[in-house]
Amino acid sequence: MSKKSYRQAVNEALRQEMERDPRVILMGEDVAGGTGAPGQQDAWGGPLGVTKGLYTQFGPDRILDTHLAEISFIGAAAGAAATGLRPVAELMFVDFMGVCFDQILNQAAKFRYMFGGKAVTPLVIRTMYGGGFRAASQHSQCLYSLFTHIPGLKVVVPSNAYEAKGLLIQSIRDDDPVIFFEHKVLYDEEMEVPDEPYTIPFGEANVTREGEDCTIVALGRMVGFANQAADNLAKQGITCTVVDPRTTSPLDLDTIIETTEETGRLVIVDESHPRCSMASDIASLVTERSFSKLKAAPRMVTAPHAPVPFSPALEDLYVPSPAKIEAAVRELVGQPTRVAAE
Amino acid sequence: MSKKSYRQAVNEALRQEMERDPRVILMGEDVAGGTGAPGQQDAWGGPLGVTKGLYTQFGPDRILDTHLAEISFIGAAAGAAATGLRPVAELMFVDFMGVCFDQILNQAAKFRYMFGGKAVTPLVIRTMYGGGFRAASQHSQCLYSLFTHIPGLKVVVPSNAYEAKGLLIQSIRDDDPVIFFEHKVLYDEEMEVPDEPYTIPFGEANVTREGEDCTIVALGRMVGFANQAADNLAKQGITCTVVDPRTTSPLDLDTIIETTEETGRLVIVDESHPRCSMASDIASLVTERSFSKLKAAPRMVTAPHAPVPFSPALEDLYVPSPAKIEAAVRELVGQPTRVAAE
Amino acid sequence: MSSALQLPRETLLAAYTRMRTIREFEDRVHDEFSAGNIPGFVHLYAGEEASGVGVCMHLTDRDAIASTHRGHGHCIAKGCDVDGMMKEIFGRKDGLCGGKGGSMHIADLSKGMLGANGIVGAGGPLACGAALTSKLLKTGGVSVCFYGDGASNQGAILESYNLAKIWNLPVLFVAEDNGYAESTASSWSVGGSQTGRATGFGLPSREVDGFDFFAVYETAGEMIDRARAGGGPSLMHVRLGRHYGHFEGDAMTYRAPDEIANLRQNHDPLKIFKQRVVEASLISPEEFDAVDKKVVDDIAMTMVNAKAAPMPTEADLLTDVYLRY
Amino acid sequence: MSSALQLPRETLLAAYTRMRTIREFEDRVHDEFSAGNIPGFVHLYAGEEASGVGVCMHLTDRDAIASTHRGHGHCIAKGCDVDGMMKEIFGRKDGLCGGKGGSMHIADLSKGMLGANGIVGAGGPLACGAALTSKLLKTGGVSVCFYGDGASNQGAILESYNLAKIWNLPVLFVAEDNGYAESTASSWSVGGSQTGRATGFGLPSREVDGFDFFAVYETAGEMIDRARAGGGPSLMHVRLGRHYGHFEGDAMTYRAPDEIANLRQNHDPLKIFKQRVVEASLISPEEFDAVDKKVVDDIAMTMVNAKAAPMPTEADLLTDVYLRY
Ligand SMILES: Cc1ncc(C[n+]2csc(CCOP(=O)(O)OP(=O)(O)O)c2C)c(N)n1
Ligand SMILES: Cc1ncc(C[n+]2csc(CCOP(=O)(O)OP(=O)(O)O)c2C)c(N)n1
Ligand SMILES: [Mg+2]
Ligand SMILES: [Mg+2]
Repeated sequence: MSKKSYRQAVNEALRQEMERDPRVILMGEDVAGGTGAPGQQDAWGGPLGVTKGLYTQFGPDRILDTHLAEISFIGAAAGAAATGLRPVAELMFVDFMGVCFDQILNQAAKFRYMFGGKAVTPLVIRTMYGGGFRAASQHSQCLYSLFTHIPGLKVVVPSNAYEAKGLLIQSIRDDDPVIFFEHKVLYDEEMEVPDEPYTIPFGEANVTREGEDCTIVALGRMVGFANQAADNLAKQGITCTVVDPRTTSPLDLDTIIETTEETGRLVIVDESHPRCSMASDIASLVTERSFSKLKAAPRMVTAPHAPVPFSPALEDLYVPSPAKIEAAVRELVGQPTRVAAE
Repeated sequence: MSKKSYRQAVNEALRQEMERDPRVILMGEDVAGGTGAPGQQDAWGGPLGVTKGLYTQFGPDRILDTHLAEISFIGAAAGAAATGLRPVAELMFVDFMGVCFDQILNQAAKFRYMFGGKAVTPLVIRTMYGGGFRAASQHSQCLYSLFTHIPGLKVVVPSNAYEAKGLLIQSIRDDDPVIFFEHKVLYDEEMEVPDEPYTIPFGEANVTREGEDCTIVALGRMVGFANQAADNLAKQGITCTVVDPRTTSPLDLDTIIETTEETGRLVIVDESHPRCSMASDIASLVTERSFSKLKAAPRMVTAPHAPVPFSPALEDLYVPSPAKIEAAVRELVGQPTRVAAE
Repeated sequence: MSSALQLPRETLLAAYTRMRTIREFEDRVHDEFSAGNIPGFVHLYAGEEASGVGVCMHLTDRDAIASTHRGHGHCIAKGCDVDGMMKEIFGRKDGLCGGKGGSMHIADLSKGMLGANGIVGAGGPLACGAALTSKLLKTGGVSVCFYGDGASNQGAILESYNLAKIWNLPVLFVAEDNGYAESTASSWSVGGSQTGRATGFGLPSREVDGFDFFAVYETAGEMIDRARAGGGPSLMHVRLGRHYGHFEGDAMTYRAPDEIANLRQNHDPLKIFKQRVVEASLISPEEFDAVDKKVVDDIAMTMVNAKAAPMPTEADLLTDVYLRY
Repeated sequence: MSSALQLPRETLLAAYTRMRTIREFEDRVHDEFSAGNIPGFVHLYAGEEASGVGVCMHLTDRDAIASTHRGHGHCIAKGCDVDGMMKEIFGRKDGLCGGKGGSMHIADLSKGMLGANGIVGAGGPLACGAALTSKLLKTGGVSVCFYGDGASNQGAILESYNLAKIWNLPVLFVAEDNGYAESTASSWSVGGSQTGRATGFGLPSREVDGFDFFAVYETAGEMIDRARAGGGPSLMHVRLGRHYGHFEGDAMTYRAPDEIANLRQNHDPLKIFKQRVVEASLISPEEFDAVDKKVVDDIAMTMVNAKAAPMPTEADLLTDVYLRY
């Protein structure tokens, strides 16, 4: 056990799995960095340094810098996965999915079904998502809802360093295609993380707070915000259960249902756009199963139906905040906040 | 007024708008057909003959066969729209979105916001969707939920020939990017359609049946199924209101809310996969606004979380049917169907 | 042609049998589709047999191929079970893909057949991936990417040229140019040339006569050998022609009036093969007739079996989405 | 170089002023970023000025350019308002995009600037689209697609070569090869060659020295003239170098130790321009100094204005998503 950042946790998961299984390889743009260049090799480790050092340890046969062309290298990862390797491909920002989505949507995700169960595609796509980095409309999206919609994919959204390590190791060992979402704003956040490898199973939510008045389900970076909100509310006498689903596909609906039925109230915090989102997904599924146990309609706290703005002044209003979560809970339990003091 | 198929209605909408506005052009793979070939020109009109005849009338400057490369021609349509043309681009099957999604997701949809309101992008992307054609996993998807998630796009899902003509004319006249979904199984369905041009506004749902026991919201081809189910149920004394939202973005939530509050019950019929779908979207939005007026939780009738199978024996079980809609309504109103006789 | 004489008799017979099997398979599927017995989109390979077979004669199960929507010929050439294929096309439970894939998704990974593909161009990256596996796991395998003239304009294919080049992957790109992408002529839609593009990306390339099995066989052999020896990717531009429409149901008004008759009469790869080999006195016309007859009988039986086979049931609908969920 | 002598003095001064403006703009943005005053991803064009300016000197507002993540230089070269740009980079309400776009999305459609772009390669199709508009509406306009060596491997760019070719669109593809895509060397990542690829797609092409304004200017001029006259697309491979990292914050350990010093000393397009023009006695050193001084003052003022400008507010958050919804 030692203090590790989310970045280090991801790096360590990759390293340990590569040590364990020689079929695990890593590929992506500048995941090593410096290929063909006159200076240092292993020069980047990705734009935010997450994979730095792996090239030095594992060399060019296992840490593969690619050309800047996602269709072909993401598709090659799918093809390699279907033929015996266990590739971890880095789609730098999930916003770039539009460039190579076919290889995920129609190839990797569907091999197994289309081929009558004969394909095994142990592919992991690691990708950065989320707002707060002042990276503007094309480098700040969440988009996990789009992947969650697609049968055949598993979707993982780790909320902190501990979760990231365990879930990434699980993703690499999993035999189905997995999209692994890393929140770029979390990379520097540190916490105690075991040094040895461990896995966190898919489809098992984590309850981070227990309370009686309201259940808050939050995803990724929003889990920390939900915890903050819950802690604040607790001081005001409102106690919340906070649930981190960890994976959106599969989704641990049972835990969400159970905790929601206990409190009778549900707030869902989803950093993405509201329409056809994880927020609406969870709200509808819970309502379908727990209607009679609900004291009020599930509330959805999401980003608005607008692209992510660049200006910090706007982005801070755009991304859901602990204050907004708090306000939603207070309203739900019947203690409306006065003027939202953002 | 005369009897027209859905195919003819789409063709007529295109023809009339091209006659009205010289900036409207059509582009896509084989939308004319025969380009460069030794035989007949205007040989195809798309794989299902929808645009046939337009080339003969408007010629090669306005009906443009493209190469088989969607990134570039869908992107070119976006670029042309931003600079003064009003292109209607055909993305043959919506399943191919994965190949060119970036030009929609990050370019056309975001120009206006990213550029601070200075871009106008009157682009229409026509595309075929849906099951029932025995076209298997890569030619049968719905995927409108993915587009509905994206701010900046408008999404149109016409349910019959009349709707198709009016909504397509509206789409072409609209100044925002529009994704227009044509259900391939509906092309041969005929009904009375006005000969003159007309528009159907976006965001205004159509109520196709009025009843007292349950509201059914259905999309695209599912509207016909919902009507059938409603008619059948009416014979058994259960009356339903059927709502066709016509557009999923914008969504006429008011009409859905209003009719749902009248009946107190809601069934949503969405041909797509269930997760992060239009079904979950509508269910969650209605619950949020009408919780206290609901007699039961909204029920979602969707395809399963699986790719679309090829075998007719499986596909018929896969796509939502009038019988399944009926069963859902009966259960909701408290008259469970015995063994579902599919 | 000298190469015809150099191949062992059994190889010649095997090649002919595969080509003949493809032809008969496709002709019968055509009949059944026309009779309304096969649903969906079906794209036939008849007329293009020399390409798939000329290439795949160099491959074994450790080698992989990525195919297209027009995949039946590649499947047969790569050794997929013909009975299982026909059942798949009829959507039967014991089809090669359990009836879930159909004509456009026939695959058999155990044979190195990575799948027909409904997405034009998608096979390029997949072939690179399989080649990466061969390279890193040192299996000695080579990957072949079959794709059409239309596909040759897709980003997926063009990017794959470069990826294969800079990663020095054992890939052979086979551009099967049948003159059309649906109804659009390749003479119009393909700027520059296939071989010129290959050169632009640093790939050796050659254009070959796709009606001539031996031309395909020879060039593919050289290129596959080079790839297997670590010499990297190359590209073969095969000119050929399809006997049927783009898909079944295509009226083909975009083709010249005499085009198909001419193809069938003067450019039939099977006829040309037979003629060459008979002229070289390597195999007698009677032996060919015997193959023909056997293939006809086999495919007839295949058809009977396929039609009699059971459909999948509700129990099959939701299996195979994941290994575990 | 003879062409230097052929250009009118005002043109030379205008070109230099634009290049100098870009350099000063980027150097100051670099300082401000380093001081923590600018958030987000910022990619600087310093060192590459001769390309953007050498091309855009041939263009007017009816012509369109598609730019990249490294877009400041293209924007200035195409005539975007420099004050508005700086405010945009600072996320201010009266930035060119209302603060919603930032460095990677500066656009001004009224100037034919189709936008910087955060998606590498995405400009190719957009440039084709703008060219289609010019062609069909007969505006006489030409489109230029600027993109990097990394982008030259993207499907979006490669497909665009073909679309421009077969539709005979007035497009100039300008491959700005600064040797790196992030930290990856173009000598490794680009199989074949830019000009060879162009040939493969049937496009005329030429490689030019991107440190030499006159070389860029001349070649671009020919290619733009050809496009304008209906002669179709071509490709210019410009070799150049960036003075800063891939983005601000890049430690650049992948570069050779003396690389940037050498670039700045021996391959600075501004120095080279000045030297040529002074040697030809067309413009005096004092005149250049005056330009330099004015630009420094102007950008300083721009910076003051940007920092003083108001931020957008909640009222701006949800506007501009649609025209009407
Ligand atoms: C990405 C994508 N775009 C369009 C299609 C529709 N489509 C299927 S086959 C085809 C033509 C293919 O032409 P070519 O590559 O020459 O192969 P051929 O059919 O001639 O064998 C088209 C346009 C598709 N399946 N996938
Ligand atoms: C589709 C896509 N993939 C990856 C990136 C991340 N990225 C931004 S710039 C860049 C390198 C671009 O290199 P090049 O095209 O040579 O342009 P340069 O930065 O050298 O000007 C990369 C990989 C991106 N923005 N878009
Ligand atoms: Mg073809
Ligand atoms: Mg570069």
